[in-house]
Amino acid sequence: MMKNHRYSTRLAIVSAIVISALILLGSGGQAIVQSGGGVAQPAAASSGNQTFTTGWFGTYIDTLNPFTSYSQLTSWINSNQLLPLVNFDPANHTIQPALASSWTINYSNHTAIFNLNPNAVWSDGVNVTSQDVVYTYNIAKRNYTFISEYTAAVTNVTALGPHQVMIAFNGVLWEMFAAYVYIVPYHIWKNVDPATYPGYNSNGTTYFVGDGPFVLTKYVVNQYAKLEKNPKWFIPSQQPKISTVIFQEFGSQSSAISALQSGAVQGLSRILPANIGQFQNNSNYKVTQSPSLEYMYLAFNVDPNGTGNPTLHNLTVRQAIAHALNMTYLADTVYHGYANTLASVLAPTNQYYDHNLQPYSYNVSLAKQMLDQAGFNKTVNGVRENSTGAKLAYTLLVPSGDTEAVNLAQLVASNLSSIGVKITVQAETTGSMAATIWSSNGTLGQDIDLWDWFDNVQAAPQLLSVFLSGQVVTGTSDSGFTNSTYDSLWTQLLNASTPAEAKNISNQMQQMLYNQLPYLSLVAPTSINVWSTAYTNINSSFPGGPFGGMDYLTFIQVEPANANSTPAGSNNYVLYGIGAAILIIVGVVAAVRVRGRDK
Amino acid sequence: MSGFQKYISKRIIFAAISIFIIFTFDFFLFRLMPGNPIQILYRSPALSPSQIASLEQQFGLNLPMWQQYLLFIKNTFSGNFGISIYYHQSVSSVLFPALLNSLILLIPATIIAIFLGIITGKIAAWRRGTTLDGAITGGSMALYSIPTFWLGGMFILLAIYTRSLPVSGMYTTGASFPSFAAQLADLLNHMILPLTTLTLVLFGQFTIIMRNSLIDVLEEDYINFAKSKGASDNYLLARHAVPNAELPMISVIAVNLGLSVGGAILTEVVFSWPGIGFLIFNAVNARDYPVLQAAFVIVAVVIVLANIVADILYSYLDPRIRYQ
Amino acid sequence: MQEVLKIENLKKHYKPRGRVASRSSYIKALDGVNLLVPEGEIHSIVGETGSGKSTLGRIVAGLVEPTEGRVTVNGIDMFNSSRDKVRDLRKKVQIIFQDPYGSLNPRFTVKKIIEEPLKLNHVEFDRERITDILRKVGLTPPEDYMNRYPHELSGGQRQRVSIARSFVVNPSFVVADEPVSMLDASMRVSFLDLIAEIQRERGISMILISHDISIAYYLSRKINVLYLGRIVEYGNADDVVNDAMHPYTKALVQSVPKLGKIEEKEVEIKGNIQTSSSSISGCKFRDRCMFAMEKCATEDPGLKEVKKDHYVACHLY
Amino acid sequence: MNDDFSFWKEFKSNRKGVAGLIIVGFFAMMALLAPLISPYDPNATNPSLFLAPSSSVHIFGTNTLGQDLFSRDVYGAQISLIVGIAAGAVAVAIGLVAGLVSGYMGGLIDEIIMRVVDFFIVIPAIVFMIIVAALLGPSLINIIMVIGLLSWAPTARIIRSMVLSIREWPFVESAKANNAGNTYIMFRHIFPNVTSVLYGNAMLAISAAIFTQAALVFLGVGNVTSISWGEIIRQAYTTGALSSGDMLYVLPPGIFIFVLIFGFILMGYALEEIMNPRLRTIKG
Amino acid sequence: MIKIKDLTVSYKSRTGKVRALDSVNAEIGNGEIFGIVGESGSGKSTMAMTIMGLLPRNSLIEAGSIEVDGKEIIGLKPEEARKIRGKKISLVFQGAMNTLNPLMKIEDQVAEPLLIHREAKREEALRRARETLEIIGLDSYTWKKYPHELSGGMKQRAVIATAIVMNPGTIIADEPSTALDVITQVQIMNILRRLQREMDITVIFISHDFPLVSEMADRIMILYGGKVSEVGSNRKILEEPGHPYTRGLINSVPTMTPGRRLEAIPGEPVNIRDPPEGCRFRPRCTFAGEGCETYSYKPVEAGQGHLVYCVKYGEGKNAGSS
Repeated sequence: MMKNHRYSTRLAIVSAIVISALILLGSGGQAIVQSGGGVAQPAAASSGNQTFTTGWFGTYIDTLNPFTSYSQLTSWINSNQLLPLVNFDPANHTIQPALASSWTINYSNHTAIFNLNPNAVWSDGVNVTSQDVVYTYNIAKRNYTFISEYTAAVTNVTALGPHQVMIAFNGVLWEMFAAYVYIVPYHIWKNVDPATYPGYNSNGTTYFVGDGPFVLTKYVVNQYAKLEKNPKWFIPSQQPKISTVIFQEFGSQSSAISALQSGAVQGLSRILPANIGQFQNNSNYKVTQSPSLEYMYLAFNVDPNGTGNPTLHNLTVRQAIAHALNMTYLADTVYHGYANTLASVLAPTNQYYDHNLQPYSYNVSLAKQMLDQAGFNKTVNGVRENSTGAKLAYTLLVPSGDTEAVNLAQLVASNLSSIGVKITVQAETTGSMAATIWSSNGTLGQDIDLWDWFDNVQAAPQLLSVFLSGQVVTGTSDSGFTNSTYDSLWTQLLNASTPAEAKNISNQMQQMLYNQLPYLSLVAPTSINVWSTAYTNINSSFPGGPFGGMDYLTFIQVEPANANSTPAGSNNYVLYGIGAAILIIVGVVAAVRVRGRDK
Repeated sequence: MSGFQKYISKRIIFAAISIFIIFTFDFFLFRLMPGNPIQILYRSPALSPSQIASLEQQFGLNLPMWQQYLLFIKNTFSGNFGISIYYHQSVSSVLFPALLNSLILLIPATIIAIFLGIITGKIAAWRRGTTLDGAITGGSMALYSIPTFWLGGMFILLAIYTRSLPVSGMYTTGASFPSFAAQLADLLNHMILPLTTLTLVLFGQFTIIMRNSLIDVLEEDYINFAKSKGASDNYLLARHAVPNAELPMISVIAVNLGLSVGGAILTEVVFSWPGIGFLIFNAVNARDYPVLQAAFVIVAVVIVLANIVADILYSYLDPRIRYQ
Repeated sequence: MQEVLKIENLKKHYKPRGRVASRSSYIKALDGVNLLVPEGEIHSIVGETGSGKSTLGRIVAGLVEPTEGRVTVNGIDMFNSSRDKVRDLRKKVQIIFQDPYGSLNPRFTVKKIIEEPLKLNHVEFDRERITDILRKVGLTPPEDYMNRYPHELSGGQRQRVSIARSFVVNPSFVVADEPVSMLDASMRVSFLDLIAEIQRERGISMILISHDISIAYYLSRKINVLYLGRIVEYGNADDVVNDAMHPYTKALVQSVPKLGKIEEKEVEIKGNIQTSSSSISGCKFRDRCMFAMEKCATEDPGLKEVKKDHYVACHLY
Repeated sequence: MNDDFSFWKEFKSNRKGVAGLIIVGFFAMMALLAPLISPYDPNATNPSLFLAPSSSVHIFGTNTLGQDLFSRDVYGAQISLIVGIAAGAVAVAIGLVAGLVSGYMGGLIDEIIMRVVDFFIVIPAIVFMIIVAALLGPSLINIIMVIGLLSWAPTARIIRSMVLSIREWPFVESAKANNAGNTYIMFRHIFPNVTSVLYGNAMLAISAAIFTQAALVFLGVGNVTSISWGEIIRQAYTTGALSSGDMLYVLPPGIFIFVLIFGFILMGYALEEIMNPRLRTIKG
Repeated sequence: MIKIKDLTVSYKSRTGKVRALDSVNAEIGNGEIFGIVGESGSGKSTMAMTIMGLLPRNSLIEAGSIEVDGKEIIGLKPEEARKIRGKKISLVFQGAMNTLNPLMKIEDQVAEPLLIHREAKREEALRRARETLEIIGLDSYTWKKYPHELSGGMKQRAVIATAIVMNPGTIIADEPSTALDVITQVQIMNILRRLQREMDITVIFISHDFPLVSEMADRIMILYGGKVSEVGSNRKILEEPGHPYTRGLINSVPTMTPGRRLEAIPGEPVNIRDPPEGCRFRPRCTFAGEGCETYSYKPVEAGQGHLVYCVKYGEGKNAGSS
C-alpha cells in the first residue's frame, strides 16, 4: 500500500548506480600512461621496490612537451627522462657528458662536433641517432617553443653520421644552453604536431618514450606524474637506486606538509619557515637549506612612454627608495632569516653573477636628503611632493598568490612611508597584474611592481636580456629600461669569443643596471628542504634544493637508508575505505528506512 | 500535446535560451577583459613580436571579434573548446576528467545531504515550536553559515593530528590497483574528508528547505482531512505530508545547485580534489582563458541540465502536471 | 429616460494560458452582450462562476479592454475616445469590490484610501468631503477612523471604507461586483440597504453583479442572466424570478435556499458550467438542459422578447 | 503587513531575531571600536615575533610577520561588514527594481528579466565571481560590485512573485480604475507592500556576501592586502600555520565569519517568520 | 447519540487567550440532521473540530465532555481517538478544492480509511471505495483520476464518499457547499439528504447560511460568539423564533417574495477576542436593556427541546413571532 510514492527509495538505488558508473568512468578517464609496445616494462612490484615521492606546490605540470612547457616542474621531470647533449654542473660551472660522450669545439670557425653515446637507446628499444638531435634542434628553433631562446645562437645542425652531429653557432654562451635542450625521439614526434602535442601519447595507448634514467609511466592531470626506472637506461655507472619517482602537485603548503607527515611524500623543497619546527627535532626527517634560483625585486616603471607616475623616471628618487629599504629587516621578517640580500638581477648562484656589487646601504637620512635635493621637499599629509605638485605616491602591484610577496610589499610600503613616499599595495592574480603592467598599447601601465624571477639557466646571464630595448611589447620587461649602450653590450656578449670576455661584459651590464636601477633586487629566499631519513645520499647543494632542482642527478643518487624498510604511509586505505563505504551505505539505508517511522 | 509534454518542451526551450545566454555571456566576458593572455603567460625573456603573433594565431586571438564569436559557438557545440594555454592539450581532455571527478564528489554529497536533510527537516517540522525544532533549525543555520574552506581546514587539522586520513588528492599517489574494489576503497578513503565537509555544508541547507516545505504542507486541508480519516501521525507524514513536501524540494534543490557547486569548488580547493573547481582555481592563476571559458560553460550547462532533469522528475511525480 | 451605460455586442476572448494560440481555442468570456442601464437604475448580472459576469464588470470599470463591441457611458465611448475624455469617464465610473480584505491597501490609512481617487482624478476637495462620506457609510465619528489602517478595522468596516471610496468622487455609474458575498449573513441586508440608499439619493446608475439571484432580486429593477458569456434571459426582476422561462434561470431560482425543511430539492439541470470556446455551436446550455432538442445543437437561439420587456434566448419559446 | 509598532513587538518576542541582533550588534561594535579594542597596530611587524604562540601579551599569538593576530581579527570585522552590507544593499536594490518592473510590467519585459534571473540563479555564482574578480582585479569596490551584481536574482524572483499577487489585488485595480499611472501604482501601492520581504531578504543577502567575500579572499582573488578574516585564514593555509597546528591562528577568524553570518541568517529568518505567518511556530 | 456538555474551547494567541466556544450544550440524536448555524467567529467550526479531535495544537479544551454513544471521547489517548475518527464519525471538510491530496488517485483516497483502520486489504478496499463512489454518483471514469482533473462538485462528492466508506454513524459536514456554485450546492445537499435517509446516518450540518440549514436540518442550533443562542426543532425555530438574533436572521433572508422588505440586523458580529459582558448579542439587539449585561446564559425552555438563551424571552416586545 505504500508503493506509490516510494520514489525516494528508487532514487537512492538509481543514484547508487549512477555513482558507481561515474567512478568506473572516472578511473577510465584518468590519463593512465603505461609504457607502450610491451617494450619498456616498468619495474614490477617486487621486494626492494622503492618509491620516492616529492611534493610540489605553487606551479603545476602544464604539459610534458619540452618545447612548449613553461613550468619549472615539467622541465625537471623531463630532465629525468630526456637527455640533452650535455649537462651543466652548477657545482663547478662546467659542462659534462650526457647524450654526447665527447665533443670538440672549434671557436675559430664557430662549429662543434658532438659524438653521441653509441649505447644510447630509447625506452622503446629504438636507438638514439643524430637524426633525433637534428630534428629536436630544428623544432626548438621554431618561434612558438619556449626554448627557442636557447637555440638562438645556433645557426645550423647537420648529421655527420648516425652518431655524430655538427652544430654551427655564434658566441660562446650557446654551449651552456645546450644543457637545456632535451633531445626527443624523432620516430615518435614525426607523427604529431609538436606545438600541441602534450608530450606523451594521450590517445588510449599511452606511453612516453625517453632515454633518461627514469621514464614516465603514469600522469594524472593536476595530481602527479609517476616515473619509473628506465630498464633501457644506458649509463651503467649512473643506475638509480630507487625504482620509482613521483612528482606530486599540492594545492597548498598545508596539504603538502601533511602529506609529508603522513608519509605519503618523502621530500619537499621550498617549505616555509613556519613549518621547520615540526621537522627539525624529529629524527625521521632531515632539514637542510639550499641556495635559491629565485629572487624578489621591485620593478620601477621607467618606460619613457609609460603611463605610471613620472617621478620614477628620476634616478635620484629610485636611489632614495633603494637607500630607504632595510633589506635585512625584510629578509628577517618575511622569510624569518631564510633569505639573502642581493644586488644584481641574476640569482646569486648564477655563474655570471657579479659579486662585486653590494646592496644599497640602508640609510634613511641619506634617502631623505636625496629626495630634498631632487626637489621633493614639501610634505603634504606625509607624502612628499615637488614644486609642481608631483607626488611621490605609487601603487605597488604584487601577485596575490604569493603570500610572502604580499607581506614583502606591505613592509616595503611601511619602510618607504618613513621617507615620505606613499605606497598603496595592490595584490592581484598574476593575470590581472600582467594586464595592468603591459597595457595594450605597448607601454607599461604600473608604477612599481614586486615580482620574482626564477633564474633557471644557471650557466648563462640569460636574464640580462630582460633589460634590452623593445622588451615591453613582448611582455618581458616590466621596467621599460631602454639603453642603446646596454643593447650593444648584449650583442657583444652573445658574440664573445672567450668565457672570460663574456663574464667581463656581463659584469659591465650588471653594473649599469645597478646604477640605473630599473630593478631593485630585494632578497633571494633560501630553499628549505625536508626529507624522510628513510632515504640518504641526497645532495642539498643544488641551487633550488634537491626537490626543486634541475636535473636527474638528485634521483639517481637517492638511496634507501635501509634496504628492507618500507616507506611510511602503509596502505591501510582499504580499511578506511571499507569503513567509509559501510558508513555511507548505513546512512542511506537508515535514511530510507527511518522515513515515516519516527515521529 | 499532453500537458506533460508541453511542460517539458517549455522547460527545454527555457533551458536552451539559458544555455545560449551562458554561451554569449561567456564569450564576451572573456574577450572584453583587459590584457593579452600571451603576454601574461609567456613571460619569457626571449619572446619576439613575431613569436607573440604566432602564439596569438595559434590560439585564435587575432581574428575579428565576430569571427571569434561564431567560431566559439561552433566549437562549443562540437565539444571543441580549443587548446589549453597552460596544459598545451585540448581543453576537453583536461576538463572532462575533472568534471567527472567533481561529480564523484558532488553527487554522493548531495544525495546524502538530501536524505539526512529530509529526516531532520521532517523531525523539526513535525515538532515545530519545540526545543528540538529550535535545536535542529539553529544547528542547520549554523552549518549553513560555516565557511566551507574553514571547515575543510579544521578537518585537515584533525587529520594531521591523528595522522589518519589522506587530506589531498583523489587516489593514493602512484598506486596501481589490483582490482576495482581496491580502487574504490582507496577512493572512498580519500573521499571521506571532502565528502564530509561538503555534506555537512549542504545538509543544513536541505534541512531548512525540507522543514519549511513540510510546514507549508502540514497547513494544507488534505492533511487535516487525512487526520479525520483516523490516520496515525506516522502514516500521515509518510503518505501525505512528506511526498507533497518533497516535490517542491526537488525544484528548490535544483535551483540551489549553483550554490552547491560553489561549496564543492571550495571543498575541492581545500582538499586538492582534482575536480573542476580545483581546475578553475588553477586556471585563474595561470590565466588559462580557454580552460576558464570552457569550465564556466560546462558547469553552467551541467546545472541547467540538472534543472531540466529535476523539472522532468518533478512533473513526472506531480500528477497535476503529468495529466494535464 | 436617458441611458447612462450602453453596451453593444460586447465580446471578450481570452487566450488560454500557456497554450499555442489558435482562434478556435480562445475562451469566450463574453460573447456578444448588449446592455442598457438608464439613469438612476440598478440592473443585475446574475450567473455562476465562469459565466463572464466579472469580466463584464471589469470592462465597464475600464480595467479590461474588450475584444469587440462598444461600451458607452453618458454617450462617450469608453475605449475609442480621446485620452482626456476617457480619463474623465473613468472618474465617473467607479467599482465596488467583493473582497473587503484585498480592496484596501494595507499601507494606507483610511483617509489616504478615500482621498486617493480624488487626488488621482485631480478633484479639489476639503476635509469635509472625506468626513461626510465616512459619516454617510456609517463610520462615525469619522475622526476615529481617518487615521486607522485597514488591519485595525473589522471586515464590515473595511467594506464601508471601500464603499466610501467608490462614492466619494460622485460617480454617475457604479459597478458593484458581489459587494456582500464575503460578508456575514447578518450584515448583508444593511450593506445592500446602504448601497441602495446612496444610489437613490445621488441618482446613480449601477450594475450589481451577483451569483445569488435573490440578492439581485432584492436590489435591482432588471435582471440579466448570464450563461457562458451570453445573456439568456433579461427582464424586470419580478418577471425573471417569478416567471422564469429559461431552464437555466429556473434552476437558479430553484436553487436559492428558502426557509423550511425540504425532503429533496429538484433542480432540472445537470452537469457543471463549462468554459466556453468557439467550438460549441448552437445553444451553449444544451448539454445541461433537460429539454434540449435537435434544433438546439445547430441553431443559436437569439434573445427574443417573449413577453413585454421580458427577453429569453431559448428555442422553447 | 503590520505597522512598525507591532513589528518591533513581534521582533522582540522572536528569539532568533534577538539573538541575531545581538550577534550583529557585537560585531558592529567590534568594527567601530577596533582602534580602541585592539592592543596593537594590526600592521606593525616584528621579525622576532615569528609565529609567537598565544600569550598574555598576544592573546591569539602572532603571524609570520609578527603581527598581532588578535588585533587583526578585531579589525577584520570592518571589511566583512562593509562588504556584506554594501554588496547586500546593491543586490537587494537591483533585485527590488528588477522584480518590481518584471512583475508589474509583465509581457516581454517580464520574460526577458526572468530569463536573466534564471540565468543568474542557475549559474554557479562562485565560479563566476572567481573569474570576474580575477579578471577585474580585487579592489574593494570591485569585490562589492561583483558580489552585489551577481546576487540580486533571488531577490528579484521573490519580489516579482509578490508583485504578481499584489497587482491583482482589488486596491490596485481600484487605483487603475481611477486613472493611476504605472509608476504611481508601482511605487505608491506595490512597493510599500513588498518591502516587508526585503528586510529578511537583505539579511540573507548580506550573510551570503560576507561568505562570498571571505571565500574569494581565501581563493586569492579577493582583496588580500586589507585585513580580513578570510585573509587571515588564507595566510594560515599558505604560510603553513595550519599544518603546524596553530589553532589560535585559524580558529578565531573562522568562528567570527561563521558567527557573524549566523547572526545575519538568524535575523533574516526571524524577519521572514514575522513577515510570512505560515512559518510561525504558533498560529496567531 | 452525541451528547455535548458544557464544552468550552479556547485558543492561545499572542494577544492572550480567546474563547471560541463557551459552555455549549447539545444533544444530537441518531439519524437526524442536526444543523448548526453561525457566522464567522461563532465557534461552529471549532465545534466540528472538537468532536473530531482535530483541534490545532494551540487550542485547549478547558471544560466539558462529549459522549458518543455513551462513551466519553475527550481526553482519549491518540490511538483510541484514531479509532473513532473516520470509523464512527467522519468529517466532510469545507473548501472542496484543497481537501484531497493532489498526489493520490481518487479511489486510493476514498479507500484510505479502510486501510488505515485495517478493515480491508487493498483490493477489497478499492472495491468498496468504487462502490461508494458509485453510490455518490461518480462513475468509473473518475476512479483513477487525480483531484485536479475533477470539477469542484465531483471533488466534494469524492470527499463525501471518503466520509461514508466506513459506514460511520455520524458525518460532520462543515460548510460542505461553500465555494461551490449554487446549482452544484443543491446536488450536494441532495446527496447528504439521501445518505441520511437511506443509510440512517446522523448528519451534523454546519453552515453560515441560515436558509440552507433550515432546508436541511431536523433540528437547528444557532451559535453566536461562541455561545448557543437558540436550539430547537426546525419548525419551531422558524415559526416561533425565541431569540432576537434568530428573528433577525429570518427577517434578513432574501426570499424573493414580491414586495417584502428585508430587515437588517444592525452592527457587526461580535469580536470574540473582546466579547461584551453578559449577553453577547446585546450591542446589536434592539431589545437590549436591563439584565442583559449580567446575563449568565441560563436557557429558557420555549417548548419541547426548544431552548432560548435570552433573558428577555417572554418579556414584552420580545414575544411575538415574525
